[in-house]
Amino acid sequence: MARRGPLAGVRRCALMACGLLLVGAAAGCSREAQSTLHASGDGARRIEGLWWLMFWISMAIFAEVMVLLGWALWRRRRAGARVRGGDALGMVTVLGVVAPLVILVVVYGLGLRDLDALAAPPQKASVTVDVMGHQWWWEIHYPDRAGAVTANEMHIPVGESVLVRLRMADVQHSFWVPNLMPKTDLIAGKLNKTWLRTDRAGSYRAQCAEYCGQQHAFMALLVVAEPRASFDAWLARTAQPATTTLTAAQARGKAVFEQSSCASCHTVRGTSAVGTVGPDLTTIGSRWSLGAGAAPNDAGHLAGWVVNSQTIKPGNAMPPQPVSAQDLPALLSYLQTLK
Amino acid sequence: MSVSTEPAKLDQLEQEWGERPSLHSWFSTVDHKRIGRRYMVTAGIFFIIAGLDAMIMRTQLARPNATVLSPEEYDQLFTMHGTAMIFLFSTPMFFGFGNFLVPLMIGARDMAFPRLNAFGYWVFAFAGIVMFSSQLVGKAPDGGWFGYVPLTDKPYSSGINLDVYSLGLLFLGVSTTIGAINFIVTALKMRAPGMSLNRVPLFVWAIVATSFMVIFALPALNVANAMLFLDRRFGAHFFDPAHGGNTLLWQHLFWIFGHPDVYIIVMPALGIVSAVLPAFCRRGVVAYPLLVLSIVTISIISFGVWVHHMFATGLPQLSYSFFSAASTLITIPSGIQIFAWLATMLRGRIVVRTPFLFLVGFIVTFVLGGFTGVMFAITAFDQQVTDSYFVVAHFHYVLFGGAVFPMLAGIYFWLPKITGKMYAERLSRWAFWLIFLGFNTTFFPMHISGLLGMPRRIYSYPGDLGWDVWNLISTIGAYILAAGLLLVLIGVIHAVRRGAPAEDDPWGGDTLEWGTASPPPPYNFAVVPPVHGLHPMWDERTTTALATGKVLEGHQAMTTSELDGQVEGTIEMPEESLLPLAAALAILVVVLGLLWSWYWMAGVGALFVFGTVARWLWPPERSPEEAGVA
Amino acid sequence: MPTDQQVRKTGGLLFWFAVLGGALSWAVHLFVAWGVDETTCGGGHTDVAGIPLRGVVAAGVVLPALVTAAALLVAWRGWRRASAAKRSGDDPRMERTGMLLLVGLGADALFLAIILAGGAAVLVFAPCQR
Amino acid sequence: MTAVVEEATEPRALASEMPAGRTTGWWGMVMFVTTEATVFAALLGSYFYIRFQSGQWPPPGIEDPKLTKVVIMTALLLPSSVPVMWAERGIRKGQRWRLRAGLTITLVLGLGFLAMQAWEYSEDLKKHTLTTDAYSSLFYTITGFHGFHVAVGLLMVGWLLAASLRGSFGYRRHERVRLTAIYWHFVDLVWVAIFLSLYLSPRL
Repeated sequence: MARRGPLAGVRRCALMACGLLLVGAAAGCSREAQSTLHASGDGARRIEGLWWLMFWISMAIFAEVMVLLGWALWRRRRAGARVRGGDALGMVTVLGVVAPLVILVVVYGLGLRDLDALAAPPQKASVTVDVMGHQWWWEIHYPDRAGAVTANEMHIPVGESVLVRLRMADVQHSFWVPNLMPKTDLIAGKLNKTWLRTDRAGSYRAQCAEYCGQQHAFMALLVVAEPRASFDAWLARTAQPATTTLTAAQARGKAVFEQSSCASCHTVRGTSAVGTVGPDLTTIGSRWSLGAGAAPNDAGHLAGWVVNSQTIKPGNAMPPQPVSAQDLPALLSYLQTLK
Repeated sequence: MSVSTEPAKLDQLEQEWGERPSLHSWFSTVDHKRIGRRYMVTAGIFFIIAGLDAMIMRTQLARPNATVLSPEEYDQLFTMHGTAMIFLFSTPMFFGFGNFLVPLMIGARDMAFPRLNAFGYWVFAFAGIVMFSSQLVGKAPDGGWFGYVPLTDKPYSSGINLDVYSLGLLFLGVSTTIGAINFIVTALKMRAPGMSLNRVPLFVWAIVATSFMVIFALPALNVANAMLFLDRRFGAHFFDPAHGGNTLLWQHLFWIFGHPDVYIIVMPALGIVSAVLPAFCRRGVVAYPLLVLSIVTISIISFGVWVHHMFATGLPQLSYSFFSAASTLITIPSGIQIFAWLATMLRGRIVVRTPFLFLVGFIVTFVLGGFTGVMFAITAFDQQVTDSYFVVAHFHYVLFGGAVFPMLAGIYFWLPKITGKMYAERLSRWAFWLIFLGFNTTFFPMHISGLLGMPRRIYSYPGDLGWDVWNLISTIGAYILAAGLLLVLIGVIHAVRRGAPAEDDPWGGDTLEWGTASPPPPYNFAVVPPVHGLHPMWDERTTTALATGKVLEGHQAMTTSELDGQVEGTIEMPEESLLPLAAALAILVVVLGLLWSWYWMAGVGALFVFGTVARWLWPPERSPEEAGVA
Repeated sequence: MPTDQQVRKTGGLLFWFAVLGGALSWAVHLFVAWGVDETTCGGGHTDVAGIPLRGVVAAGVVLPALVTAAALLVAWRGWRRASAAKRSGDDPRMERTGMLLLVGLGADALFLAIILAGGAAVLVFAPCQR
Repeated sequence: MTAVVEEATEPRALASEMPAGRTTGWWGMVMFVTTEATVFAALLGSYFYIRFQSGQWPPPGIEDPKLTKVVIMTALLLPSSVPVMWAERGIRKGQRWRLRAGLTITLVLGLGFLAMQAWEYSEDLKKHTLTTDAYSSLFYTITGFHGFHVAVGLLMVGWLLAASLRGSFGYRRHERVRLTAIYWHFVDLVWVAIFLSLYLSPRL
C-alpha cells in the first residue's frame, strides 16, 4: 500500500466512484431504491450535487496527500538521502492553511446557499400532512380532508409542494425520505416542519433515523408521489369510512373484529371500533406493508401478525390475539376488504 | 546511560523510591509508572470486551433479517460498545500513556499528586467493573451512547439500565477530572529546569490541552447525568415538556461535553504521532509553533461546534450556521498538523519500522475521516446523512483511524521503555497489514450503505434495499480486523514474556524518557537534566549532565516556574498508601447504594469517603518550631 | 515616565490579550449570537427587549470581530518585536514569548475567520428561519 | 496611557514572568475550583435556557421566591470570607490563635447560612417540591447543590480547626489553610451568581 504510484491512486478512486453509481441505479426499480444518490426530490437533488462536489474535492486532496506520502517513502530509498533542516513554515502554511481556507470558504458558502433553499419550498405548499410519530409506526393525517387518516403511508401530488408537520407521541424520532428531502427530527413539545416536492412519480421508502427503542429498525413508511388525479382519488378513498358490501364470512369477520380486543386499540371508521392506541385500520387492505415495513401485506403475514405479532416485530405494543381457528379466516377476509 | 559517579547515592535513591514487590505494595503503589501500566492493561481489557460486543453486532448484521440477537440484546450491545470504547477504553488508555510518559518526558520524578493518581486509577477500574457487570446480568444501558431523552427518561426506559449509565459516568467523571488536574499541575510546575514553553514536547502539549478540555467539558456531562438521574429516580422535570422542561436541554448539555470529548480522545493520539515521528525521520517535527497553535486552537474551537450534532432538530438555520462555520474552520488546524507531518517525512531520512507503518496508516485513514468530517460540518449535507451509516463510517475513520492507529504505534514504540522487552518485528508487520486491510474493508462500505439510506443503530434490515452486500463486506472486514488486533495482543504478550531485553534507547529518540533505563528506575532521573532545546536527548549538554550532574537526593522532586521552567525548589513526594484505594472503595459504596436505592448505604459510604479523605490529608504532627509559631 | 512595575503589569496583560483575546471574544460571540438567537426564537419572540433580533445578533458578530482584530494587531506587533529581539539577544524568554505570540497570532486570525463566517450567515438567513 | 502601551509592548515587558511561588497544591485547587465553577455555569446555563423559552416565569401557581430570608443568608455567607482571610494572614505571621478564631467565626457563619437555607426549604416545600415542574426542579437542584458545597466547605474548615488545635500549622507550614480559603471564596462567589439569577433577576 505504501509505495503506489500517484496514477494508481486516481484510477482506484474513479473505479470506486463508478461502483457507487452502478449500485445506486441497479437495485429495485418497481420501488425507487432508497438512496441519497438517486434523488428525485428538490431537496435531496440539491444535496446530491453538493455531495459529488465535496467528493471530488476530497479525492483531489487525498491524491495530493498520497503523492506527498508516496514521494517521502520513495525518496528514502535513494542513497545519500540526508536529513534536511529548516522548519518548512512556508509549505505547511500554504498547503495546510491557505489552500484549505479557500476550499472551505467556497464549500461553506455553497452550504449556506443550499441550506437557505431547504428552508421553504419553491412555491407555497398546496397540501398539508400531519405526521405523528409513535413507537415504531407513523400516524398520518390530512387536515385539509376531514377523516383522511392512515398509517405508514403518505401520498403526495407530483409537481406540487407538500408541507409536512411533525409531532411525536412518545420518544424522539426522525422523518427521513432519503430520495426526497434531508431529515427533520420529531421533538417532544415542539412542532417541526419540513416539505416534500418531486417531479417524478414513484414510491419512495422512508425510515425513522433517530434511535427510538427496540423496533427503530422497522419504523418505515412509503411516500407515494402520483399525479394529482390519482392522488385526489386515493385521498377520497382514505377519507371514506369502510362501507363496502360484505359477504357472510366477511360480515362474521367484522363482528369478530368489533367484539374482540381489536376494537379497544384500533379504529375502523364506519364500525363501532374507535380505539386510538394502535393505527387506524380503515384502509389496512391497501397498505404497502404490515408493522411499518416489518412484513409484506399478504394473507399469510396478516394471519401471523394477528395471532402473534411479537414473532414478526418483537417488542411492539400489540399483544398476541387469542382468535379461534374458525374465526381467523373470516377476520382475515374482512380485514382484506378494508381498502 | 545515567550511571552517575556516585553509585552509593543511586542505591540510596533506589532504597527510598523503590517499592518491594508485594501484595500490599501492589494495592498501595503511587509510582506513576506502575499506575500508567495498570491504566493501559485495564483499558486494553475493556477494549477487548467492547471489541467482542462489536464482533457480535457485525455477525448479526452480516445478513438481512438475521436472528443472532434479539433487538433488546442488540441495543445493549451497541450502547455498551460505544460507551465503553469512548469512556472506558480511549481516554483511560491515553491517560495510561500520559501517566507513564509525561513525567519522563518533562524530566520529573513523578506526577504532582501521586496518591491522587492512584485514587484516579482505582475509581476508573471500579467504574469500568460496575458498567461491564451490568452487561453480564442483561441490564446494560440500552439508550445509545448519547442517550437522548425522552427515550432514556422514566416511562420509556423503566429498567435500571439507564441508572447504570448515568451513575457509572458520574463515577468515572471523578477519575477523569482528577487525572486531568494531575496532568495540568505536573506539566506546569514540575518540568526540568530550562524547559520553557517552547521546549515542551508536543506529546505533553497534547496531554495538557486534553486535560484542559476535560476540565471544561466534563461538568456539562455531569450536570446532564445528574439531571437524568433526578428525573428518573425522583421525578424531577428537567426534560419533560409537559411540566415546562425541554428535551433539547439534554442534547445541548450532552454535546457541549460530547464534541470536546471526541477531541479529548483524538488529541493525545495526535500527540503520540508527533512524539513517534521524529525517531523514524531522524529529525524533529517541522513548524513546532504551528503544531502548538493547532493543538491549542483545536482544543478551544472544539467547545463551539457542538450543535452540528443537532442539525436536524429544527433549530433556527442561523444558529446552525455559527456552528457550521466553526466546524468547517476547525479543519485548518488539523490540516496544519497533517502537512507538518508530511513535511517532516519529506525533510527526514525515513527508517521504516512497525510504529512508522502505523503512522502511515494513521495519515491515510485520518485524512479520509477528515474529509467526511468537513462534509458533516456543512449543515445541509449533514441533515441528509446524520444518523445514517455514513456517520458511523466517519467516526470510525477518525476514532479508530485517528486514535487507535497512533495508540498501536505508541504501544510498539514505547514497549521497550515500558516493559524493558523488544517486540518481534515480523509478527507486528503482519498485524499492521491485517489491521489496515481489515479496518478499510469494515468501514469503507459503510459510507456506501449510509448513502443508500441505511440508518444507524438498527438491529436488522429487510433484504430488498441493496444494503446486503455492503454489510456482508463490513462483517468480513471486522473478522480480519479482529485477527489483526489478536496478533497485536499475541505480539505484546510474547514480547513481555519471552522478548529480547531492550536497550535504554533502541530508537535514538529525542525526548527525555530515552535518557532513562528500560524500564526506568523508580526515581526516573538520578540527576534532574537541564534542558537547552526542543530535542534534549539529541543535545549533548543534557546527555552529559544526565551522566555526570549532581544527584537530587531523597524522596524529593524539583518544581520549576510555569512559563520558563526556572528552578523554584524541591517538594517532598508522598509515600505509598492504601488510602486512595479506600477512598475509591467508599465512593463505590455510595454509587452502588444510589444504584440499588439503598440510600442509607449511600449515606454510610459518604461518611467513609469523608473519613478516608480527612485521614489522607491529615497534616503530620509538627513541633511549634518546625511549623513556625510567632 | 510610567514606572517599571506598571509597564511590566501592562506588558503581561497585553501579552495574554494577544494570545487569548481571539478565543475569548469568539466565546462571547457564540454566547451572544447563538444564545440570543435560539432562546428568543424558541420563545417565539422576534425582538429582545425592543431591539430587533437581527440587530442584536449582528452586534454579537461585529463587536467580537473588532476585539479579535485588535488582539490580532497586538499579537502581530508583539511577535515581530519579539522575533527581532530573539535574533539579537540570547534571552531564552524571547523564544518562549515569540512562540506564544505566534500561536496567539494564528489563533486570533482563525477566530476572526470563524466570526466573519458566522457573520456571513447573518446576511443570508432571517434570524428565526427554520 | 500610550506611553505605558508603548513601553509595554517592549519585548522585555511582554516576556515578564508571572510572580513566582505558586505551589502544586495551589494550582490543584485552582483547577478543581475551575471545574466546579463550570458545573455551576452549566446549571445556571440550563436555568436560563429553559427560562427564556418558557412563557411565564416562574410558572403560574408559584410566586417569586421571597427575598427576606435570602438577604439574611447572603449577609451571613458573603462576610464569612473576611474571617477566613483574617485567619490566613494570621497564620502567615504564625499567630495560631488568630487562625483558630477566624476559622471558628467562619464555621458559625456558615452553619447559620445552612440553617437559614433549611428554614427556607421547609417553607418552600409546602408550596412546590422538586417534582412540581421544571422551575422547581431547577430551583432545588441549583440551591441544593450549592448548599452541599457550603456543607463540604464547612467540613474542610472544621477539619482545619481540628488540625490547628492539634498544632500542625505555623508561618512555615500553612498551605492547606490557603487552599481552603480559595475554596471558600469560590463558594461565596457562586452564591452571588445564584442570588442574582434565581432570586433577583425574575423580579427585574
